[in-house]
Amino acid sequence: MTVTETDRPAEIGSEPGSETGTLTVEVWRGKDDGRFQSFTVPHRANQTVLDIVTWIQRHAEPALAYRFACRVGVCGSCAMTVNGKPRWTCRTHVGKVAEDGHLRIEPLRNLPRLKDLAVDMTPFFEKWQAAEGRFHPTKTRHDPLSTISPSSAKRKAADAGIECINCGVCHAACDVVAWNDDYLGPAALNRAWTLVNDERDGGKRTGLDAVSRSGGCHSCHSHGSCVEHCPVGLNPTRGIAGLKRMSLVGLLTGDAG
Amino acid sequence: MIEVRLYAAQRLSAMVLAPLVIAHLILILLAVEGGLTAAEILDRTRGSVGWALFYGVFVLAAAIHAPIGLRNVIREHTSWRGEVVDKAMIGLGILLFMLGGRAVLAVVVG
Amino acid sequence: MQIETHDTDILILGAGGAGLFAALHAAKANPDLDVTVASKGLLGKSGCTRMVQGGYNVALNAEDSLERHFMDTIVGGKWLPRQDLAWRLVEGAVERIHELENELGCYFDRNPDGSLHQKAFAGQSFDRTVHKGDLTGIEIINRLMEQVWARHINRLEEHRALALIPAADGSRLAGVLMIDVRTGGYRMVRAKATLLATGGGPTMYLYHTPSGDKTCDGMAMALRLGLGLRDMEMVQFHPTGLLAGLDTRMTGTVLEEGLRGAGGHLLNGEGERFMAGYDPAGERATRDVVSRSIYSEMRAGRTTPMGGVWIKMSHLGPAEVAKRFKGMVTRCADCGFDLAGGLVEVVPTAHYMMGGVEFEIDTSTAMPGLFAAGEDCGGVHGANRLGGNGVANSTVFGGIAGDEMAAFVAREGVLADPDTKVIDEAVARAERPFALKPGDLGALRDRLWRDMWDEVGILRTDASVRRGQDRLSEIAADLAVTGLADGDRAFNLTWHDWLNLESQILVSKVIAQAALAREDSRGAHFREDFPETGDLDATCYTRVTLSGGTPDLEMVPVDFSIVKPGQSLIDGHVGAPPAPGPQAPQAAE
Amino acid sequence: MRLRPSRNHPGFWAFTAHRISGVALALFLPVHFLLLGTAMEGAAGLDRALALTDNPLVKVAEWGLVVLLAAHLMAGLRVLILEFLPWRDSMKRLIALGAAVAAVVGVIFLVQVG
Ligand SMILES: Cc1cc2nc3c(=O)[nH]c(=O)nc-3n(C[C@H](O)[C@H](O)[C@H](O)COP(=O)(O)OP(=O)(O)OC[C@H]3O[C@@H](n4cnc5c(N)ncnc54)[C@H](O)[C@@H]3O)c2cc1C
Ligand code: HEM
Ligand code: SF4
Ligand code: F3S
Ligand code: FES
Repeated sequence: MTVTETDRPAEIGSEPGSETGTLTVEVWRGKDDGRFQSFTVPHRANQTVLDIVTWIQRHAEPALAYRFACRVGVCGSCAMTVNGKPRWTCRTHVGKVAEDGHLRIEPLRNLPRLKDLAVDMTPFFEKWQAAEGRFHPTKTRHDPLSTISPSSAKRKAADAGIECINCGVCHAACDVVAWNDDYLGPAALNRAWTLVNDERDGGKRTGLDAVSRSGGCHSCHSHGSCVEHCPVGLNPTRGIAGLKRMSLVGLLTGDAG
Repeated sequence: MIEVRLYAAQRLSAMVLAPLVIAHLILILLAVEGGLTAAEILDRTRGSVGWALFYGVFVLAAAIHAPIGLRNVIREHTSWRGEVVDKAMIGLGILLFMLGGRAVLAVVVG
Repeated sequence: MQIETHDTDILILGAGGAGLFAALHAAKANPDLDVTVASKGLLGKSGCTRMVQGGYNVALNAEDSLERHFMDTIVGGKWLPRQDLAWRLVEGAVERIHELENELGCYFDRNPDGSLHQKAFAGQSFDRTVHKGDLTGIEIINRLMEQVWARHINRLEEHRALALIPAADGSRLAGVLMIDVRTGGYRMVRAKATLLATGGGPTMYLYHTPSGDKTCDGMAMALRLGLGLRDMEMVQFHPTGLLAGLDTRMTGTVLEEGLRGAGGHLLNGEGERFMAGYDPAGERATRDVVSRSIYSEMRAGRTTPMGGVWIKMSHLGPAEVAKRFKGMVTRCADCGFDLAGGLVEVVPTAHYMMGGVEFEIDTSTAMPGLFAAGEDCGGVHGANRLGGNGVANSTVFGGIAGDEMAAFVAREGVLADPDTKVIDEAVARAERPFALKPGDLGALRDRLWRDMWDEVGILRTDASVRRGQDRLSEIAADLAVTGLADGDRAFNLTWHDWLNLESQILVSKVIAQAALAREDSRGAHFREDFPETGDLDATCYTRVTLSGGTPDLEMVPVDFSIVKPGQSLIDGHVGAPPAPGPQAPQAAE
Repeated sequence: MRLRPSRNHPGFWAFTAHRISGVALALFLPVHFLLLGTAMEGAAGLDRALALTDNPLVKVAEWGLVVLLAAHLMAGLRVLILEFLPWRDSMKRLIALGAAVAAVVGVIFLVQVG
């Protein structure tokens, strides 16, 4: 270490960040019977939509309700509807979504609203469970770990769908979720698909039954809005198609039904 | 599981319909030239076992395929749910099959 | 004030790796128990376990050993760890990984032969880090969350613990007073056993990595209850946090170490590579060295426009960088930066608190009925935490806590009458801002962030820490007269910001006090006026308790219960500190 | 009404076309069968029914049905391919292809009829 100064350090990080005009931001306030409230927010080069919402809470409307945690796109807490599309806001650069300097921010669709921009995600996770979205062990901690080739087709299929951050964006984008209360939705079915491809899982039969009930995989009409909007690039459509195929095979071979 | 069965029936009927519809479309495009006459149609179909089979299968597949499709549409866009829809759709299937069967008989047998 | 009440057998505060493991273990140990998990955010979606990138340290390979993992932990922790805890960690990690894979369904990455892949991570003598790509935390926490949802475990999501409430007779913990964030109402939950697992989090620094819900509430509550915190001067800084500018949430979040490992360059504001001037290993020097070097450049004024340094990857070929570091490149692109082809501004960023509540190997604390696990606790890592030992710590001790609490409830579990005086005080504290004249909370937070960063940060001196202490007192005084504009308590984040600041200021004071007392440099703690590490054999740890509102400090000798400095449990070089010089590319965290 | 932005992508267009055409076809089908059924009464009966198609309005409707049938077919094939063949990322091209085929069928029909 060569530095020995003990003076009060120079002011660090005081650069204000380049400001490039303002944005007009309409934000949903209240619950179902709410209204839009309009704010003028300084526009800076590196802002994300979450930064805009945070600015409003810190500088204009202290009681504004919204949710976030990780700030980097791994927790899936911060999803909102931005100019009509569901998005993760912490990773959505304003420049990508603002239309003529205008943003309209609403809570996520297809989930009960709590207040302002926060929704209740309970139904989302209940459906995750209803799709048997959990591992069914066949071994215990005292058994050796399973040997699984990383290049097997099943492992690859499971890998392709596993990095879901359960943000609910696909759930909000899917119109079948809106039309059919029973529909489990793309995220839950996507999880079920990773499980039927998990060679270690002991719940394949229950899993396949769970997604074959009314509101299961057969309710999906391949709109593809889930794939279109999933922020981490997962493809629930593909997994759901796989489940449909598997259920059919099950029916034809008399395995299920 | 009813949903799997309906799904299977719908997709299988669609697979049957696909080539038939392609043939049907080609036929339409060739036949409509300068307008349709009954004689043209009936000349082709009367007494033909092949066309009887073609249209017979077509009708059967459509009578299975369309009601299952409509069931989804009704359940998703109306507040009509449950057994009523199912019964209505079975009714529709039977109706389609009977009307279609009569049409096939008409053009094949006369 | 209306307070809803609720009784449960086991109450768990925090829904990260520690909290969720505890819940599953308790429910398994005795399925009849009523288990409740309360967390400030959503279950499994809040906290840092979710954010784990690098992975999970565990000695699985036949050529690796518990002894080796243990020695790496002790040496890395500069002989400050409590050795029995460190041993329990490395031992428990083996069982926990089997549990995660076999019982909970984590699907970690594998070698071509089908066995678990273990990668290299800085400061370790063996490649032992189990991972799932570079999003290991998502895999761990999602699987835990699914299992918790599947069981009859009560969820109090978006419930903020406000105070640990002792029994009226002071004999034990009675329960926890919380705020239901969604309604803004108070809830008193009585429990026979309570786990503190709120995950610490050095978010009082200008630049920091943890999730926004972590504000040292657990440590603050423990202090107020009278418990001791140890090793609080040990705050780990990650060298490369993203610098995205004023009012950006993404500022401070981690750009992975693999970037430097792969050959990335750090440039100061004048465009010069500077690391070689500080350490022969250059950009590949250890975390603490790189953090201090960057900070020195910044302090000398050789900064980028926003006040950091540049990281440059383009010389490795933009296409190659974009392929190899896809996640990082898209993350930067999302806030407008070109990591693959351009320059990105970075700063060191506060990452992890090695210190925390003093706890025992069975996770019990000095207060009967209160248990603690995870990042809230101190003693496992000593002066430095190895990358990959953090999530091992929270899952190993979280699980132990679940087992131990179930046993405790069976043995001596009773619902005690809470001390209403403490409840009243806590409510009064939380209500205070509504009675005050509205003020600029943001300005206070900025002052806290900056003063901790400048005075009690990466480089410390006696004078700077004292200045920091003065400023902390001023900030605390100013907060005490700063009110809130809005009386609406439901989902009022600004109210919680106020409460967060209160916790952060209190814990900051403890950090400052401990930093002042430790007159040597080791691990994460660097004193410019005491740049050498003191006599290892006489190693003491700091213990801070709260008496009458001001922190009280004690230096407690470390008990070298397993190995003494200079000794090793293993033969050869592995017991020695990592040699200086170029290191293998460091894995991401 | 403005198209909801989250629906503005080829997959949803394909679905919409598929659904509208499916319902229209299902409604038309009984009519079609009834019409053909008139052949029971001999060619004259069918001719009488076919005479309806001289009506320009009916002509337009007829044209529409043929296009819908082609569109439904193509959209249906998309679904079948998506569900039963290995996944391909060229699905959007398939949608465009389907739309093109339906359009071509429509044009041919117009030319032929005209
Ligand atoms: C970006 C990043 C990367 C990391 N990478 C690694 C890695 O690769 N390997 C590794 O080993 N470690 C890593 N760590 C460290 C590791 O994530 C943590 O040490 C560990 O996950 C902490 O677990 P925990 O259960 O103690 O706390 P957390 O997982 O942080 O959970 C804390 C919980 O407490 C809740 N809470 C907070 N305050 C309150 C309150 N007042 N009332 C109620 N609930 C409250 C939170 O909402 C949350 O649910 C990383 C950390 C970060 C930030
Ligand atoms: C006489 C011909 C046909 C009629 C009357 C008809 C009718 C319908 C109806 C009403 C639906 C429901 C629409 C919806 O769910 O959106 C439907 C769906 C469907 N049709 Fe057809 N159809 C016909 C021909 C075909 C053909 C030839 C194919 C094959 C390629 C096909 C494939 C499908 C498929 C796959 C669906 C399911 C869509 C889904 O659920 O996502 N149909 N059909
Ligand atoms: S599938 Fe994608 S969009 Fe859906 S919840 Fe998971 S991460 Fe979010
Ligand atoms: S958007 Fe919905 S309809 Fe199916 S393909 Fe995705 S789940
Ligand atoms: S805040 Fe975690 S995903 Fe956006």
